[in-house]
Amino acid sequence: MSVLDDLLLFTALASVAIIVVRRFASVSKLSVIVYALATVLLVKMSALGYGGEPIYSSFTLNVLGQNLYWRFDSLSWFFALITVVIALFTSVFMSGAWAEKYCQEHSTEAYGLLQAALVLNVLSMLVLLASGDLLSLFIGWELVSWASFMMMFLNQDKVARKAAIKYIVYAMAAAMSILMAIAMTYSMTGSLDYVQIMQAVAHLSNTQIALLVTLYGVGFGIKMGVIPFHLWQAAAYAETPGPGAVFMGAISARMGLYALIVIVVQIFSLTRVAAIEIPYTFLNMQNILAWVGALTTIIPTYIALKQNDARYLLAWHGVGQGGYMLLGVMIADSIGTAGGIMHVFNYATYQAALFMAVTAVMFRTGTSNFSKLGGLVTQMPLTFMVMVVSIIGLAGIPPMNGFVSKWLVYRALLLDGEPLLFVAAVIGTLGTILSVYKLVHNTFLGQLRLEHQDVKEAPLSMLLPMLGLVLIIFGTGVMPGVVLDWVAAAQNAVGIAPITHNLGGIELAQGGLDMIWVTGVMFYGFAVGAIVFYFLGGKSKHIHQFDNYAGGHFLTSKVRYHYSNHFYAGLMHLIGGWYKDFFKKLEQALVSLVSFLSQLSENFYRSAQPAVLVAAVAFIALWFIMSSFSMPADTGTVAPITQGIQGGLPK
Amino acid sequence: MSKIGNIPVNAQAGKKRTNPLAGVFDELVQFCQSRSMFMLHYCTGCGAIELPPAMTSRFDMERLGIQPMVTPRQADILLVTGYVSVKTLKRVILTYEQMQSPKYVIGICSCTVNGGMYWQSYATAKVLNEYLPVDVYIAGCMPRPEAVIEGMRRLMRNIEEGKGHAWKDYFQRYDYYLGNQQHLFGDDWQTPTDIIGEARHYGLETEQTYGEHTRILEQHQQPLEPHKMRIKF
Amino acid sequence: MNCEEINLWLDTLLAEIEEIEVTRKSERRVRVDVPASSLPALLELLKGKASYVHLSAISCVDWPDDEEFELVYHCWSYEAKSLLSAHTRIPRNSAQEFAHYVSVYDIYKPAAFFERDIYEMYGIYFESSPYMEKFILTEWNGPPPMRKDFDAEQYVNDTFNWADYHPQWLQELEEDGGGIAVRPEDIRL
Amino acid sequence: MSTITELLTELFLMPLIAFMVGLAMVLMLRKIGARLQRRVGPPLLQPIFDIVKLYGKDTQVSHGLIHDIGLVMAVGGYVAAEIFLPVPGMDGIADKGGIITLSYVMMVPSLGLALGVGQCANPNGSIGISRALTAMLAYDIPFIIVVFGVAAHYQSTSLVGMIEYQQAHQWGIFEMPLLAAAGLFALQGMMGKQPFEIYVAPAEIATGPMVEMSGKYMGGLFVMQTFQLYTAGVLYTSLFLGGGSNWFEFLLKIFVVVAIPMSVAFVFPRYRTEDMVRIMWKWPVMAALIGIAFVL
Repeated sequence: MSVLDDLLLFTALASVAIIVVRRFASVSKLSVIVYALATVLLVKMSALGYGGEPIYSSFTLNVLGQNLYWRFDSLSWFFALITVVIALFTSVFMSGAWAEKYCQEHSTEAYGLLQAALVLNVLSMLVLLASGDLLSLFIGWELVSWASFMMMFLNQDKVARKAAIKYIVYAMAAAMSILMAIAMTYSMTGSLDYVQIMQAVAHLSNTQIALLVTLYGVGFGIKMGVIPFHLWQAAAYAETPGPGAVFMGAISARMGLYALIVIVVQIFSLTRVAAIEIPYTFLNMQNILAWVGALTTIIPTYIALKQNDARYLLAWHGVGQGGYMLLGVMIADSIGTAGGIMHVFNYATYQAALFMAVTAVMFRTGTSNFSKLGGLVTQMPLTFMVMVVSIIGLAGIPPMNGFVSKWLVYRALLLDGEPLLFVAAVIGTLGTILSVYKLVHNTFLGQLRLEHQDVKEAPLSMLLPMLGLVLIIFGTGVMPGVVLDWVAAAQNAVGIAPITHNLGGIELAQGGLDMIWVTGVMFYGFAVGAIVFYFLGGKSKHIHQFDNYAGGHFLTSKVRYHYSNHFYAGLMHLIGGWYKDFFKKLEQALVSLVSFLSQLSENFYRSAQPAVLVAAVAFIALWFIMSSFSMPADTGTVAPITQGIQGGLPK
Repeated sequence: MSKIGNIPVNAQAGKKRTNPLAGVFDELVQFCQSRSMFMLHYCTGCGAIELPPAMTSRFDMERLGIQPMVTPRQADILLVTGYVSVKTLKRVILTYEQMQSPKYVIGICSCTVNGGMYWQSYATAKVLNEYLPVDVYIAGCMPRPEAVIEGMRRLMRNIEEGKGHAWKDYFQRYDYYLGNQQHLFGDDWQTPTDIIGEARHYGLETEQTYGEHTRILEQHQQPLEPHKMRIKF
Repeated sequence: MNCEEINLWLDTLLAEIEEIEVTRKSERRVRVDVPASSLPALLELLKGKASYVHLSAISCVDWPDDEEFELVYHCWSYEAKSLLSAHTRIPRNSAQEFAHYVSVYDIYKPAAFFERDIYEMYGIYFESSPYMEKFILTEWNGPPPMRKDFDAEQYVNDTFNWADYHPQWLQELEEDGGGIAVRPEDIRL
Repeated sequence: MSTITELLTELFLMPLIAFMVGLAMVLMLRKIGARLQRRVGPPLLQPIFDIVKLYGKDTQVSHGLIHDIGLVMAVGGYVAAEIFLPVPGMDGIADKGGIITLSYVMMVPSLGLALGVGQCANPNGSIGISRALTAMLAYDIPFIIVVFGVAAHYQSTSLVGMIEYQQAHQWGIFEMPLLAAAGLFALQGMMGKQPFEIYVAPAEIATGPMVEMSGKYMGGLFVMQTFQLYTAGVLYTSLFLGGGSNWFEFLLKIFVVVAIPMSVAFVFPRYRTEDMVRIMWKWPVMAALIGIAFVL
């Protein structure tokens, strides 16, 4: 029994236990203990974070002559750590006052189901992360998809249900794509084992690799919500009940990135992918993937800018931040990949904190609509602080951790000489700054509404995990070396030169980064600023919000004196027309096409004689079976297709 | 009847500090205050038309350190440039109270002195310094830019000599000013600025701050306590 | 129809109505004196039949000696290019606080503003006018100030104080027998 | 031991010098404006008078703790940024950050100010901030392309390295004239001067972010302005004019750099927000991209 066995078995047993006791009040405590213990088990594996050998599970399966097995390497450990720690914070967050209110508003059963969904998500993610070959990867993948669907389907709201259904349709498409890719990989290489595929990749043609990368990319990209598959994610995550959104928003979509790293970076290797030239362009496959990442940073971020609901704004940012990770990983040098992988950690911390803060505001005020909020900073100062720290992280401004990973991505793009990608990344960051200010301004700043004058601070059970995350955000911002250790180990595991770093950042001949110094100097600056402010001027008086300049007008609570609607009016005058809903229309067109085809076949079925149809289907099936017997079993079905494509594409 | 020749403000100057360095510092600040005056022109009447020439290339106020500002928060001088109707007076008072001390009021044109050509109008307030502590009046209909600048220089000299304390009078005799305001606007008159609280906060209150008029105010006053930042679970 | 024809037609029309007195002052000015009871009917006629679609203003004159208010409705015709002023007199009702009259808002929509203004300034209450709240004098609680029996000077003297401007140089002048000469009948304070 | 003393001196001196030079730049700005309008302009010590007066105010209003902290961040962020900017004889900690870090540290004061203004509960301020952030989006894109081009050209993100390279070879403005021109254009927007001062718009939104600032709060903004002018001048000088080998040369360069946008500013009216974004995304971006094509 290895530690990995312990972890998986423990989580599985814990899932059963939580499902059994889901109607009792003690389920909250139980879940906190479960995640805490799972964290302890992960800490026991912490050698992995510093370049230890992979840990294998003693449990294996033999299917079709293929050995299915599970193992943890440094990359899996890194992702698993994030998953379990976020789950721990989430479970603490949802254990106290939030649980009471949720049980009152819905039912104890609903709350128990939420806990069950959470633990099943964690379990399925661990199974996915532990997968050692393509088949176990696919099993994990499906488990994750359905667990996510279960979480999303808990909200009985019509919008949420619709979003969940949309998600599962996308997820099915992804699964089909991946399954096809796995089948093709198997037929091309004759194996599902990572190591054997890695050896066989050298013999594959560029076209085969391109096809495989495309299929895997589509499958995993759908989960990540990259362009053009970004439409499902925001609504699905935003509408999930509070803590569910925290967990899903922080980590769920990153499973796609994990799988992509394993397949594209580790197995196919980026140098091989980069060798695939796209005909008639200057681009290669790696550029394409990087550009997908860059566009994913821009488009969803600017969709987020237009949102008028805090949860949707954050969820759209979640999609957008995925682009940085993909972009960073696709740069393929040690700095860029480090930035991309590190961003998974950083993003998870601040996105969880942001969703928690928004959930806390919803908990107290009952809304996350920007038009109905404002001025809450005096009522909920600690939640405000959490949000400010997290948005500084999200916007990538020092000294929070988001800055470090973005700096690494920028630095790699600079050294790589990729001006357009660099500009794309910066445009994404600037859009993020704009929309996070909208978020914090419209919820916490401006005029306090009359009905919110008695709003209290978020309860302690919700505050503590938020504050814990704030500590992590700041701590890993000042000392990024802590995370970079794990990132370097993960890089090593997927076959990329690990980043050379120290506790404060990285040291480079042509301009490095030392966050300890940067933070120190920033706080020195703030100290000087505070001295100038508090000691050089006289004392000031706090005044009521209605004692305010309004061109000589007398302000009352009857008239709102607050700016939150149509926040970036000037910018929208210019770019408003650029939101063409292109992808939405594309999606609608697809939906219409499918419904048209189904209508057609239905009508055909109704008008024709069913007996004839049954006979036809039976004949086709028979012919198919017969013909497959006559061909060699391993490559027969796929090889002609690939050859056909190979013939069609000029080399 | 109020005397105009010498505008009657009963402000006591602040206590001189004994520390010689503090004295030097006070004088430095006073000097700077006299050399840097941000004005807010409340353009109530025709006198406003004399300000653009005073500010632009012909007379150039900026060489005296005087420049226009936009909101009362930033300004030091309130220029009331013409007749003040009762309705406008409310806004002038609101604006004055939103300015930050030390603050000065200059009444330009005869209208602010005694109603001017609107002396017979039922809707025009006559003597501005009954409602606000005026530092300098610049009479004329309308005063030329030279006169405006001369008035400014008078104010500068006053400040430099430590005589510009009219603003303290507003806190110290708030009851008097409030009474005159209530006489015009009715007993339910209230501005959003908490003058009494401010006087208390900065130690500017005297016995004359309170009186029958402030008592009337307190009876119907909307609360002006700021929302305190609090952590309450 | 050109202007002359309209005018001719209007004159003929008006001549046939009893109780009103028509004075054509020029080609473009007509004055009609009309009893208070038939003014709305006249305006209806002017707007509906005689192209006087625009009510430029309603003015009011206070005749305290006659105990009457005179209301003047200025109607403009774009086709005849002519202004018709309909004069009517209503009792002043000094005993009551308000005089009363009917609103012509249902004929001319802009009348609402003029009536509101007149109500405020003269205290004439217009029945069925849509808004009769304070208009400009939102902070005025005294009597309607444009009535001639409102003594503005008295009010000003009662309400406001005056500043005494008697500087040194004036005192010196007066000692020499000079100063500002004011005839006794001009002293109004 | 000597390095620590040296560093402490630099920590103290660099912001102080920045403040003094910035004061002179503010004076220059106002003088240029006055001269262009055929006025005499303010006396020599006017910026100091203003700041002392504002800090010496007897009363001032605060709309809450975040209002105060916002001002602390606004001034403190710039104090920190000055230490990342190498000047003759003093490098501060320029080698620990580099140009990317510097451009993000320079966002901290804006963020602090934005938070502080937000708490004032005045929609004029919020509108001002929304316009200022839009303006930032507008000028940062050409600016960041310029930064990329420069860093790619010198193969370094360290300002110290760039200055050394230029002093050894040739000024950046001669090697990358297009980038330098685009940078100057972006500089105009970065300093918030006409025609790009829509977010202040005194007559329309009552100076936007400054609407509720009184006394020492306004004084803090005046101090921030001095730093802002200095930072812009030094940054441009370091990127394109080879820094300075001695203080005389250095000061001359940064004053010239700041004087150019100032002189342009006073002869222009103001662009609307969307027009500003459009012009910033068109001409300087185009020039910078062509410039990059030459550099790479």
